[in-house]
Amino acid sequence: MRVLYFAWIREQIGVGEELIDPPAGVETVAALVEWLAHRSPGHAAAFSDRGKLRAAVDQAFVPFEAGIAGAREIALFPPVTGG
Amino acid sequence: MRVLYFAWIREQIGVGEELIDPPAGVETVAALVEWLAHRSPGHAAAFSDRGKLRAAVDQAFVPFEAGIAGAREIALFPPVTGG
Amino acid sequence: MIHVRVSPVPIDLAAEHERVEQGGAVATFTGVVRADDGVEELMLEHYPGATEAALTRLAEEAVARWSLAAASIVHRVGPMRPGERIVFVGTCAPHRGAALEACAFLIDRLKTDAPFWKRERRGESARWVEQREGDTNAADRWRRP
Amino acid sequence: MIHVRVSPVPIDLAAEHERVEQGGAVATFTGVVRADDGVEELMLEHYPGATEAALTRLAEEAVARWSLAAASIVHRVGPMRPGERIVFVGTCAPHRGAALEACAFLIDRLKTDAPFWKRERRGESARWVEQREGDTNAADRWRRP
Repeated sequence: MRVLYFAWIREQIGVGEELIDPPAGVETVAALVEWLAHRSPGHAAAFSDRGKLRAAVDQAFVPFEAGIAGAREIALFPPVTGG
Repeated sequence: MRVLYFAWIREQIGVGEELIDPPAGVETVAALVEWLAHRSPGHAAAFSDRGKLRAAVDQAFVPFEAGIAGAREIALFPPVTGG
Repeated sequence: MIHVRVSPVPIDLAAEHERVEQGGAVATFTGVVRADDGVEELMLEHYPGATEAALTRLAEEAVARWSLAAASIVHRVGPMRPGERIVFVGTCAPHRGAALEACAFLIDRLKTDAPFWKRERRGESARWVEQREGDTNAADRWRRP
Repeated sequence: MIHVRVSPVPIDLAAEHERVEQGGAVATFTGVVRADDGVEELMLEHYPGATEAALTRLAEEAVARWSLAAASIVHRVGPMRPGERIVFVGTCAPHRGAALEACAFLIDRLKTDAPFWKRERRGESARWVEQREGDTNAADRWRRP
């Protein structure tokens, strides 16, 4: 599955996109973030404050308890600031 | 004093402006309208429904009980429909 | 910045927008002669002098109430055709809430506080437009404390 | 008529206004980069695909809720300077209440529902703009029954 990062989440991780293959136990956005946080110090720093993290599954905003089974694209980003 | 008419009030009276010299007893807009209504059948028709008549004294909208002492310009017109 | 104009000249939207555009939030309202009800010509009559004074008072009230950077009201008078612009209201403020509210205030109050009258012509018949009750209600909501 | 565009090209106000101007009432909101707080450059990042989908959903919701004749959202992305337009929202309806409310709805909800992120640069220092609590409150008022 593809995971996308935006804004300062992207900057702290150092890449905008990764192809990942999370293990079977990782079934929600929350669990995925937990798992991704161990990939590098940059990931850990980016995800250190979950209150400043938002998620989309297949381009739709979702809460952290949302499932990720069958998802093709997951995005992680800070609260949006457009307009 | 100058009296101005607008929209269908002007059309029914046939002129947009008159110079008038109301007698001493005519002290309010209401009394002025009453007095003007006797000037011609056009005036009477224009003022037949006071509910559809509005007034301004020296360019400021006023209620019918407003005084006209010292006024230079009185306007009579239907409810406004701009915008 | 306050700008008020009553004129028979067609309204240049881009020029009017730029006049109020001072950074932050810009809200506008534009009234356009409708073509869907058979009206062939709309005639706007006004009370010269009193109209400009009323519009200026409204713009001043909006600038004070919402701390606007700019407020502009442009109203066309004379004959116009379907598709032509009758009125433009533009407001500018640092944040959007103020600009949007002040814009609604100006067009709502203009409808009841400024001496304009509309006459519609369809073929050979002309009629003066009557004030809508909804207009006085919309204007009144800005008078509540 | 629904129109949505996300683009690095400067926003042509007159062209965007004409696109929504279908008679009756037109309301617009334009966000402009402010020059009063020392920002020299604003960079807008977005989530391609998801952004357009979110804006289209918002426009569709507005058209259905207020029976609009037209709704348009144009959002700029990439770097821009003070005085440049970031976003344009335009609505058109037979009567002004619908156009004004739908315009406020679209800009309020865009602020919380569309994946854009702003980074400000002042001299050598850049910082990501944080979401304002007022923005989530403004968006929430449209969710009340």
